[in-house]
Amino acid sequence: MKIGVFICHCGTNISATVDVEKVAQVTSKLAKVHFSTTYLYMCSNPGQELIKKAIKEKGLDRIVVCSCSPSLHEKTFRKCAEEAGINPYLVEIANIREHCSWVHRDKKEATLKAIDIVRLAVAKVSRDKPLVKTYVPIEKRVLIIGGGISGIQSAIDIAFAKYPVTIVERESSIGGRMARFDKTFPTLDCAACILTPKMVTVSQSQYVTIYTCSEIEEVSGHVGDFKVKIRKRARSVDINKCTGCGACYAKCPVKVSAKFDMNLGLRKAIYVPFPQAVPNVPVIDRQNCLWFSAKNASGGTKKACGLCKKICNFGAIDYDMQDEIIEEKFGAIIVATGFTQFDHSVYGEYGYGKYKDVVTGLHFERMASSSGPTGGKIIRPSDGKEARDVVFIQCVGSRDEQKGVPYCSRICCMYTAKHALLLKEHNKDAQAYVFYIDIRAAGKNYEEFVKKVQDEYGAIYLRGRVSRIFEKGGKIIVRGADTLSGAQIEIKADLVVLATGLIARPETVKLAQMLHIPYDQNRLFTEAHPKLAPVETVTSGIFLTGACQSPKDIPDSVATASAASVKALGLLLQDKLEKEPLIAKVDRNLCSGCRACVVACPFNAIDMKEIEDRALKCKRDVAEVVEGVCTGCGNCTVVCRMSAIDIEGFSNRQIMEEIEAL
Amino acid sequence: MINPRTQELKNSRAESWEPKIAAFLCNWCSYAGADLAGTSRREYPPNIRIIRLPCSGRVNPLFVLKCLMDGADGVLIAGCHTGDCHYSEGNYYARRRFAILKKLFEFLGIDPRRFQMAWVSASEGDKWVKVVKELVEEIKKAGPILAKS
Amino acid sequence: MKYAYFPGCSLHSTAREYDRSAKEVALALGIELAEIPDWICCGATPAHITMQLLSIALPVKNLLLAKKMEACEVVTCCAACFNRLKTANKFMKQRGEEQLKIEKILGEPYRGEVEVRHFLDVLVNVFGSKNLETRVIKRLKGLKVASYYGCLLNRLKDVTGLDDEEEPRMIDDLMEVLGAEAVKWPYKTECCGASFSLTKTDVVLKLSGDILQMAYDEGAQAIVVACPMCQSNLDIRQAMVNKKYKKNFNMPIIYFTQLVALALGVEMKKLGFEKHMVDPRPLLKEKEIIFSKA
Amino acid sequence: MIEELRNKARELLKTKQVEAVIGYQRASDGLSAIPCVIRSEEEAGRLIWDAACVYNLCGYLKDFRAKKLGIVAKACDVRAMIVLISENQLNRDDVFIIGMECCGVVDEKRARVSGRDGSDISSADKCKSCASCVPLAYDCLIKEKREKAKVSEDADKDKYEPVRKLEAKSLSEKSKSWKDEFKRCIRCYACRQVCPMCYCPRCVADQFMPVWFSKAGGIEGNFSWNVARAMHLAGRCIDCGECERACPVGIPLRDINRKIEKDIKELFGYEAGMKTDAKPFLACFDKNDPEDFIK
Repeated sequence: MKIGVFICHCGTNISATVDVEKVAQVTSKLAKVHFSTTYLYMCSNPGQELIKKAIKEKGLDRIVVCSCSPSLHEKTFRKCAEEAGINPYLVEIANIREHCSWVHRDKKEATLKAIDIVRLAVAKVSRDKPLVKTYVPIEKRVLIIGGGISGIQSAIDIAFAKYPVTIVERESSIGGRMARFDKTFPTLDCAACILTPKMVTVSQSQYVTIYTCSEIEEVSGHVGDFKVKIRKRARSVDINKCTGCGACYAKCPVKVSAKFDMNLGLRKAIYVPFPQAVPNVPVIDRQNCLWFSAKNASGGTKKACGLCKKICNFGAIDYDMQDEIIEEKFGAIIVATGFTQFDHSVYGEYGYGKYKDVVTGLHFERMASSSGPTGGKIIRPSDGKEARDVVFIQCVGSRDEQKGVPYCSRICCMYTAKHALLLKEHNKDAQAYVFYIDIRAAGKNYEEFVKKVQDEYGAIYLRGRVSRIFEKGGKIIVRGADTLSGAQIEIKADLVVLATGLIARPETVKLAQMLHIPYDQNRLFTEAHPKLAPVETVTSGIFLTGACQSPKDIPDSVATASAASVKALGLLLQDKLEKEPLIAKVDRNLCSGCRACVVACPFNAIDMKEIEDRALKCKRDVAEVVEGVCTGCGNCTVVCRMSAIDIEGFSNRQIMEEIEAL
Repeated sequence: MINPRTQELKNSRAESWEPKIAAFLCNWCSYAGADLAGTSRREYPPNIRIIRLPCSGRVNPLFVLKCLMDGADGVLIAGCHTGDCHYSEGNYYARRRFAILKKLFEFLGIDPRRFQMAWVSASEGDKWVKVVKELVEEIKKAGPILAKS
Repeated sequence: MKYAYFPGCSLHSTAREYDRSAKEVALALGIELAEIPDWICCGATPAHITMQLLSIALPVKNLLLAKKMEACEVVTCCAACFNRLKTANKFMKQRGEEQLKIEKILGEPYRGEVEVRHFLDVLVNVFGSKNLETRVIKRLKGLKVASYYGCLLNRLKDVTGLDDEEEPRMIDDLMEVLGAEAVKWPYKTECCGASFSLTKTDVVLKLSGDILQMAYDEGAQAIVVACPMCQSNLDIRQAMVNKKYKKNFNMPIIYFTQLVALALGVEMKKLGFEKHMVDPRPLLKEKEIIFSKA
Repeated sequence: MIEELRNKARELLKTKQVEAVIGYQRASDGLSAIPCVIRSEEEAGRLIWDAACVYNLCGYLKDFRAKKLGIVAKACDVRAMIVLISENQLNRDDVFIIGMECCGVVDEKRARVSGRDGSDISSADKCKSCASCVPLAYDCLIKEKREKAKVSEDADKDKYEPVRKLEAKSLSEKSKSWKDEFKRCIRCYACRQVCPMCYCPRCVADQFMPVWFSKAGGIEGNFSWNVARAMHLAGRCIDCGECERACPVGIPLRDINRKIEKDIKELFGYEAGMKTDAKPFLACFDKNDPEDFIK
């Protein structure tokens, strides 16, 4: 074994505090070290040439480069060694910059430590084994979880590149939150007018498959080869036969409050959530449908309704439809699950969600919408009278470490300003009062918009919190402080609109666990790097877009959607995926088949396999690593009491050798 | 029957003893955190020797045992905060394992200061420095491992 | 049921009727209240704005006295005492230099081992509303009251742990157990002006006046309280409120203990109604809860 | 009771439900019980059952892989079997458990010193703190006719009292006393050989790539071996006490095992050998596991 040690000065970054010549001199005497030298910039072309030359001339077979952190140049030097004919996995980096020269002042101490660091690396490299890179094929299809504006935009981008893409949407139509909005800030385009064309585009694209009423049931596999189980809930209407004529819901005798309209209006038991729904196919709400309730009633004596089935000329109604599990493979996954609203019922000062005339921004959106339940009238839900004095309260749930979430929800300042404007447009006698902590209008034309609402639409902005809301004499009394004037304010309002914050959906944790992607303390999915990899996750092949990563407005959601699509497409364009061979390996002779590794593997990358044991003359189970799935975390090696399973590149022998060299 | 290397250490330590500490760092959070301490030029005592591993879940209790028996005065395991593990769960396993090992060590008379664990994220260069400084201080107080054993 | 009883200064002076009625209730229900010997100031409202150390050391001294009685629970009626004792207890359960300092001052270790309860809590949660209901002799039928909790009884929630901060129900529920009607009103935890009573009386008149007005508007005939300071502001200052704001309030401010005692059949004259500025007796007579010279 | 046991064995062998029954027979000293393998009905008369049946026989099951066996088992032995089943080392369908209601076995070491007459030898320490005389699982149960001696009324109050006492000692005391104990270890590995849970094809102590700890008998190697053994039993040891019984130099190995058992129970609420579908303690986690020891 001939180990070569190459010590980098890194200009003066290393050599100023570490006596590199001394390091070279001392380490050259270490057992198995055949050659040791220094150079000003080892990562530069001449530096790499120096290494290659030394390999050839001195017959080196293993390399230690003493330089910066392996995160920066490990790949560089592996490639360099490979070019000189050495297996790239016989290279180790001794980090004598970030972990030594940059954190110590005393040259003597730093030099001694550097020598120790090199000694560790030499010990490790002496136990390195040549490894062969593996390649895995890529399933050239993308899964998008969530059919809101983010998911739709991602699908459009991927379909444009002519790759197949599947949207899985929980509701009966795609469109998500945006479909419920009236107008969008700051330009006041109507949400439907800009969303509908995109919905139509995806629905008509030959590359896009849309599964509505569907959820992800199970995810396994890895980048290039995700196996996904999707549950398609029974819609009770055959999507292929239905023409969307609407006869069924015209005839349906059942009326229940519409979730889509924030329960402000009614819908039928068979319904499409909104007129522009895609697919424009109704769904039966089995809980409320008379046919199903009669069927479920004991004895079945009740006469079943069945009107919709009778009226349908196309035979599309199918009461016997069952949930269906479909299993498909994808090369990449884009998570676009969006957000939900903060539940303000934790706030006693706002009446614990008990007052009918204290509503959220989304209620206001539905009321403002001309196709909404009130036909565009801003009313008091308690008595249906038109609201005149409306108080808006910002930061409900946001920026509240005690009862809500610590972060700013980013969009509430803007949508509240929009609401104040819409209020005035819908009723010119109305007056908006806005309680705020700070106005955060950092976006193109955002600040101008807020200013316009204040100046031209006469919204009164009050900087302060509301301490109490209560009902008295048919009005909602809002008491709060105006901290700028120092006065206590009491407003007799008709309606109070709470700008409830954006929070993660409750199911995110379950989804994160299925996908093996991290989430933060607020249950928002965590990006791989907050600045340099904002739409990637640490799990390769899984990308994030929209508000499931952090609160976002429509422009930002669309931008991250396109960004995620580019990342996914970049992957699909590869012929095959290179995979580091630093994965687990089983020594069958040592394995007892106790299954501890199978249980402990976070990725289900270990299976049991029955083998014929000649010595014991019987069949027995042993562990077997699924190479494509193993990520090389090494957890299995520790639960294995007999050390029958080990990790290439961080093997027990390598680490024990390092410890001995301490 | 002491390993010759530990004997040598024992002798060299008679005069001016400086603790030697082994640290197992996970590649994704703590190693990067220590890198950040470097890029931010934060100074800390030079007593620590870092062994890079993919995950804190890769640390075998036998590694820790080997360190202490081979003459390291202290051992540190650093990993991602819970929930941040690159492999989603590795640090949870490590936490459970070493909760038991730490208690066992104390039961068998090993100073608990000698074996510590910390969560250091990639953005916590400062925390890394703090952890190392405190650890070195505490192990200095605990004294050389061989003198005690 | 035996408790170390911490009356506090109010219950030995301005709120004697609260003290007396609480003891009557305890007697009637077989709850033993043993007064802590040599109890001192609880720190009340002023101490913690002057000096944190003092505001903890004073109540802890009292808790140490209780500990010597081998009582594991202290009960108090005053909302301010309750709040201070609870706060100090929570503080002493943590460990740090401040705690050591206090132990040094008091010369004894203390780690928050004595539990602190409000008498309301003892009645409703320990004795139990259901049990209480079976003991009611005289139902307070026809009496419409507004339950007023004030600021100290339920705040902060993680300190007192008693009831909801914004919409407490304990007194309301208790009143309904007694047969009275608790009106719905939004001012249960509004500020009465508290210790500004002497220094900035104007503030108290405005705030207490608002409370009286709201109770009146919502149809209450009396306000039920669990804090001597609330009682004194609303009761003693009522005449001044009437004068300043040209009102005609005649709203009795009654301690919950007085009503519980009446319902349990305790004689009216033991309950100190004569000490109120707004005499509750005419109202109670009108509702046939008490009878004149029966 | 013994007749009932013998008849059961005969029946099992006769009906070919099992190929053999592992049980106890009388040793040549006329008092102790030693393991025996009964392969025919005629041999069944050798089977005995009394307080001298100390050994945990589960270890022998490994030697009969994939054969149908009957085994005479006490409550503690069955817990060992449960661990083995959960670790895929034993197929539940392959064993017929003849569960024995047990009133505690003798303390073999003490008996050896004081001589034995079978009746008045105090029971083993592990039995003093054991409240379960009926095994958690069995295919047939043979009931004890004797009244179970008032076993554990106060022992059960705090079964970890001895561990707590050791914990309370100062670090230097602990260090010294354990060093004295481990110094005596002769690395005979009897503790491992007798342990029903030690079934690794090649124990880490015998591996040499890498050498996990010194194989020589110095204090470092001895300390390492004992810690490694204990850690490998963490969450698996069911306190059958066989290791301590087998140790020729008398190292109190149960103290170490029980220390870990106690921590695992107190910190994680986990007990080994209760359910056959339990996940191995160290191969699972809970997001709320304690982490106050982590900076």
